[in-house]
Amino acid sequence: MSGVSTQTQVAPASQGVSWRSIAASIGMMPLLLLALIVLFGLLEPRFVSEANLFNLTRQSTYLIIVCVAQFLILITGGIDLSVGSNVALVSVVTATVMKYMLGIDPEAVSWAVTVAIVSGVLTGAGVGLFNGLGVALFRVTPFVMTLGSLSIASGLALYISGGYSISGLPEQFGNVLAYDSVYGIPVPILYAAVIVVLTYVLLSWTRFGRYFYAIGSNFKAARLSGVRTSLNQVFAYVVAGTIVGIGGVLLTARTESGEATLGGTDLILNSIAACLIAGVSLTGGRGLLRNVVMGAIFITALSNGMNLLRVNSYLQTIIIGAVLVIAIAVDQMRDSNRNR
Amino acid sequence: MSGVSTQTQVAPASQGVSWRSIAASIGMMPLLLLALIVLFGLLEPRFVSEANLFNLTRQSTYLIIVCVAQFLILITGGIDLSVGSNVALVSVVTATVMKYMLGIDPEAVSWAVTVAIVSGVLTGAGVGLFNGLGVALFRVTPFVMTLGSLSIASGLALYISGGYSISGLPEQFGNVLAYDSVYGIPVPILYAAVIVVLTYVLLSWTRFGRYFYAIGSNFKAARLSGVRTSLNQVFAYVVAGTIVGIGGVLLTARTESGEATLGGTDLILNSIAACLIAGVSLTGGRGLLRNVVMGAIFITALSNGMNLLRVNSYLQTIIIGAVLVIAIAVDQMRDSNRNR
Amino acid sequence: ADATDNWELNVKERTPPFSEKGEWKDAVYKPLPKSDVSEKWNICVLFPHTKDPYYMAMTYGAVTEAKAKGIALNVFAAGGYTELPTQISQLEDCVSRGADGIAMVAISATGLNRAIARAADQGVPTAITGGDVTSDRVAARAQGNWFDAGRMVGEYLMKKHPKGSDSVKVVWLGGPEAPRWSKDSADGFVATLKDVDNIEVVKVIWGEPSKAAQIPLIEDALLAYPDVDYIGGIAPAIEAGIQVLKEKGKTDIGLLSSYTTPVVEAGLRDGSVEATATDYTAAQARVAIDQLVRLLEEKPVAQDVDTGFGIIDQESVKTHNRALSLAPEGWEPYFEVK
Amino acid sequence: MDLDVRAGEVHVLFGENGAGKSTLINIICGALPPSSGQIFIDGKPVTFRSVQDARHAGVSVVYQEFSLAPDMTVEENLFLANEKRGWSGLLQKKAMRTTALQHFQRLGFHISPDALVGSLSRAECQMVEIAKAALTEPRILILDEPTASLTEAETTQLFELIRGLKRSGVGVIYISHRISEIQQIGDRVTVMRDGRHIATVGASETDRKQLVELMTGRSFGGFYPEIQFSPTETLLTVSSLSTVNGKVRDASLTVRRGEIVGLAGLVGCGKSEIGRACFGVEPRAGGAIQLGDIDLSHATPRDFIQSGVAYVTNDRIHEGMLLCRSVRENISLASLKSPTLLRSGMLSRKAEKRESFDMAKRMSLAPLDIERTAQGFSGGNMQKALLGRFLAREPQLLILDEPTVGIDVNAKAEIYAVLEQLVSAGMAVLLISSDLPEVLSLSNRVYVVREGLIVDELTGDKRTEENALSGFFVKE
Ligand SMILES: Nc1ncnc2c1ncn2[C@@H]1O[C@H](COP(=O)(O)OP(=O)(O)OP(=O)(O)O)[C@@H](O)[C@H]1O
Ligand SMILES: Nc1ncnc2c1ncn2[C@@H]1O[C@H](COP(=O)(O)OP(=O)(O)OP(=O)(O)O)[C@@H](O)[C@H]1O
Ligand SMILES: [Mg+2]
Ligand SMILES: [Mg+2]
Repeated sequence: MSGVSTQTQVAPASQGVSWRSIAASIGMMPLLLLALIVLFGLLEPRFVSEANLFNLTRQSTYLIIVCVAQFLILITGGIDLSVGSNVALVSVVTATVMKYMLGIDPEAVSWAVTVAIVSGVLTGAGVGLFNGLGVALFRVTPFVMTLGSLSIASGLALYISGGYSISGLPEQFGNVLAYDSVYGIPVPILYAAVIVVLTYVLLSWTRFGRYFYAIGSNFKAARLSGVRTSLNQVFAYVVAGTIVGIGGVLLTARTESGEATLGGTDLILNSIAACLIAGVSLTGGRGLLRNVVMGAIFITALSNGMNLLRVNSYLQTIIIGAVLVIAIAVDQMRDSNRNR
Repeated sequence: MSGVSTQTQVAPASQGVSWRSIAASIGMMPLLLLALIVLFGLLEPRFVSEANLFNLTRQSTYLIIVCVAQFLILITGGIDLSVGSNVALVSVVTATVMKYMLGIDPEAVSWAVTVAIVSGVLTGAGVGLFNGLGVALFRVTPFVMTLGSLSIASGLALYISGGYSISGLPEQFGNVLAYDSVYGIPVPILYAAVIVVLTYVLLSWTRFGRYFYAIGSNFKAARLSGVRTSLNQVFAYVVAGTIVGIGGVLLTARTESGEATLGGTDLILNSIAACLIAGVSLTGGRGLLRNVVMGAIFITALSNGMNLLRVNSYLQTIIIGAVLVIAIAVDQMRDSNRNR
Repeated sequence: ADATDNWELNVKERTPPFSEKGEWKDAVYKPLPKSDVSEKWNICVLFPHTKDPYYMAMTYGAVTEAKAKGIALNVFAAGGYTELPTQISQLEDCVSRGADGIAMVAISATGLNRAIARAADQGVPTAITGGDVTSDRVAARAQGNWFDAGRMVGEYLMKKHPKGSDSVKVVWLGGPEAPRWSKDSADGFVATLKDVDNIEVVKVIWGEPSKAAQIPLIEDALLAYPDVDYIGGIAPAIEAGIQVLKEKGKTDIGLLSSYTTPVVEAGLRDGSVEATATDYTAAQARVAIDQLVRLLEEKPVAQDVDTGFGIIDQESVKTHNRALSLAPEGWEPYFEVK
Repeated sequence: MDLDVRAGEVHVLFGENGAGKSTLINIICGALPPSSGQIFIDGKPVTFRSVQDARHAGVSVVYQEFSLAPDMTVEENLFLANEKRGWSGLLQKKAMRTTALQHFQRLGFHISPDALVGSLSRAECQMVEIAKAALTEPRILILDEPTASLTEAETTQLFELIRGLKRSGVGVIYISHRISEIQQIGDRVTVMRDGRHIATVGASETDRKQLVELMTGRSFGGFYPEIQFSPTETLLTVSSLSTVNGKVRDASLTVRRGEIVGLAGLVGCGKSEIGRACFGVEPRAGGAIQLGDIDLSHATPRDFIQSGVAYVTNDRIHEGMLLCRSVRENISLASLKSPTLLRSGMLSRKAEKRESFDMAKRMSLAPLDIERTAQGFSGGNMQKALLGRFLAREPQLLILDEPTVGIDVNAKAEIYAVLEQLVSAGMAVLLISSDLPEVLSLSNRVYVVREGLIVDELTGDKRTEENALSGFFVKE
């Protein structure tokens, strides 16, 4: 099955820990990331410079956040193609609301920023709710449902923004959500960390996480066991939508403008690719959050490193595709060897 | 859960055919297409004008061709995200080879065109082979495999073309493959028809079709029944790649230039959406070719009709998304009602 | 009719039109007054997409000109630079629907030739306002050469750093690698500075033309080329550059844009952008519509017009006619004039 | 449909495949809504809108198709939708672990709470499913074919558990196709047919024959056919076979034409693996497999099929049927290359229709509609269709792994009849079954398997349950 059989923990009583099982339980992702860092570090010392690691972590935060949302949906056996346009819609809504509030009272900056952030996050949650209702109540397959809302949300974003980037947002907004640092750590990393930790708690320490996994692993079984599948599916989509909403707001702060082009196809494909490379199963029920975070860092680091190495952009495209395929192929082979 | 409940036990001899089972076996697609045509016809009489129907059929040919390829892959339980960049690569290769051949001998136009077409189709088949080997031998999930080759093929297309569109292809090429008419029927429609018919024969009148459906329906069962699953998977991907290759060559003839940007995300998403709206299952094993063809026409007609009605492009995006979701949701509800 | 109806634009006109050997002469383009328009012509406008301020400016130019002339007009978007087949179809749809003329920014230089020829066969003239279409059946042209966008930015640099002065380094963020306009402007920039000893173009970096995609590219470029003095390129990259430089507190790097957007223009005003080229986006579209109407009315027409590029710097931004390049602030886009 | 269950009784539901037993269960436990009618608990009418409602009322179920998530651990499954939570809403993992260990100990199941359910055998899954249902201390426990994949030892243990629950006043609804079990454990029996209540009788005062008559609505002859074997030459020779996963060690056996050879053993003893290795599915570590004179030691399933071996899996859902395809396609799948169906490279769909229909008729498929999708058929009929698929190839050797799991007496009898017919026509059959009476009665010879070793071969009069059971367990 998957290389990710990380779940084979050692029974609490038995203390015999084998290297093999440790290797199996860690999975491929950390090794892959380590290999990448070592390789790039050797090829280009600047890659491991403080400044670049700083850049890298901040660049990866947005992908991490979106990946966490994607991951939640993948666990339940779904897929979210609408993350990209959700980000765009959130961005446009946040910026529009902020401008509108400032138009009413130019002094009340904090108030305007707060209201705008809340509207943005709620927009994200709303798209999630829409997806969730379609999937859970109307039984539209997640692929189709989120393909539809991809179209709808991006149309709405363009409609609201009229194709313009909505700029002139207050500095404070950009500072608080994107550019300030706390103890030398850029704030977006902190927000991403909070999201990751909360998601970890949700998945590992509350019922909901179990239900998400159960729904993705065997929908019927979950229902027969008394899991309210519809409710939990909707919940998963709303949580994911909210997280995308937060990501969208943070990206808006980063660009300090509302953009209907934010979060293109790349964001969708990268978020899915990062999860898959981290061993998340497309059929649901399987995957580890920490690997997903590493997967997102991996994908960001790959293009960051190639940028530093001054690799041509079309070559970058080819390499990213090849790495994805090879990584998964190797993982599969390792896996089937192990299963022999 | 499809059409299961009709308890009419029709032995092959007995000729008692119920309307209900006919309705069930036809499915939603023809009705949907009919409804669309009637609606647009009423709103805008020019929609059903000869000139527009002519345009519509010709426009839909390319999507039909790509949908047929996508359909083959979906049947086997896969998905092909690389159709778009495959088209781009085919286009660039075809044009490059043609220019190169003409550079050697500017007189031998037919020869150059022929060689170029063959190279283009082979390129498509090659991408298919690459996908097929990854999926069948290295057990990379189709989603990841074709995501990878999406990247690789589009990088290659850019690399070969250097980002420029390759123009100056001989008129003859465009004429024969895109602009001529035979008995008033534009040639691309004929090519598409030939592809559809051959695919129909492949699926319904040869073993391979059975094997594709069997693999998608239950991979293990197919293997245990003696089906060479790997071989047949590779075969399916090669056939699909070849069809995409033909589509790419025809598109190149239509644009009369090699373009690395041909076949963007829209082509991927539309080809999948057309199949899904036609009732093809994402998990494989289920779907009818004729419905897929209608699905492709439906999607083309939807945007053609909205163009005629001069619907704002933002609104078009929203409407397409909404129609997709609603169509599938209604189908699901109808289905579950029937199963009660 | 508001004040913007009486516009004019300094252009170059080629006579005879479209001829390789034609001669480019300076001219002032003035629109045909409404009183000379005898019929409610129906014009189709085709753009690759309508998702960014550039095409908003185009749309603005087209619809305001149509309004000023009292003709009907529809704007269609193909959906992106990858949707050439869609654009061909849209062109065919326009003709079969009975449009009197077509103005377009072509996705491909050659891909639409046949469709344009077929339109011409049916008596539907096509005016090109972008995309360097090679067809000889084009009825009118109103576009700049994107090569000039790069060239003018390059020349701006050469003027600022004349031969013998300190040497400077610059990276160019070219945007998407495949469309003609981004490719050409990068080529123009590189070619202009190729033989200039003291100005070095260290790298052309391609990437998705959105601000969010350009931010990491600039961050990485600043590390890969720590000693750059200028960042040039497409507007989203420059918008991203404003952001990144502000955050890193780097005030010693100049930003040069290859076309104008409202944000870039604001950057010029507040000093964060040094200069931008402009192709008079809105005016181009107005010229194209005007050319079509003149053709349809069989009035004298300048068929082959190079709308040219201009450079706007922090000084000239105060005086330039904004409406030639951009839609006015707060303009609500619409895509149909009835 | 009427059904009443008293506290402290085991009420058996009995009926053919598709009689509606599982459907009834699904209604009682809230998974499906009733169209009409009422459910009473302690005399009070209740309506369950969800499984959760039913569970709160003390109804818990062991489902026929398990309600387990394969990607989760045993413990996570055990507590699914029933997690222990602290005041903060967070999970109390330690407490759950302790409870799980105690619970398994009480039930006598040896399963690690950390194991992934997906890696367990069907039998182990069954145990987890039972443990899960028993965890909540239900007032009404419903068991839908709980022993389908269990053998005697586990079954005995389960019966102990049921008796214990009975004593503490739990009402048990028990569904099984094994008549002997009904008499062992049942207090009353309700017979169902076509979703209707036929009769409720006391278990002790009704015998086998009566039950079957009630169930089928017609009288029934001998249950297991008396097959006359006339074995000829040896067809399959397996010598010192062992598998990579270690489930099979040094197994040697032979199957002759015209006989049924049985493999019997405890759950997880490796008898399935012997069958699978004889079809190239299970990777082989050593030993040789020969079919007649042909060496098939390194062959793939496809090679086996082409040399005339057919393997009918025990997992018809996951490895057998093409659920979303028609029965016609299901039956013809393995024989598409036969000259009757393949004419100059093209399929003859007419011939296919005819052949498939004939085969369906021969297997007495019900309903006899070959254009219906397979998922619309009951388990027994799926099994018949699956058997039909391989018989269509007219194999020399048929390997059957648990061919009668979960199918009713009627269907069983029909399958037995087919087997009898095949053997008399000279086919060799290797029958793997956990249903001990079945293997013993049907087979000419029975190999007893224990921990991957073949420990005994029973022939003739030695084919008794005592002899087999003594082979199952290690002699101290
Ligand atoms: N979703 C469904 N749609 C249509 N028919 C169904 C559905 N589910 C079950 N049936 C039909 O309902 C009938 C009763 O099925 P049920 O599973 O309750 O039988 P059962 O008595 O449990 O049989 P078994 O002994 O095989 O478990 C069968 O004929 C089956 O085909
Ligand atoms: N895919 C698999 N991967 C790993 N282990 C497996 C797999 N399938 C089965 N097993 C293990 O093999 C053992 C034997 O299982 P199986 O049910 O096939 O045995 P069996 O001898 O056929 O018993 P029975 O036929 O009575 O169920 C089980 O303990 C199970 O854990
Ligand atoms: Mg049942
Ligand atoms: Mg078994």
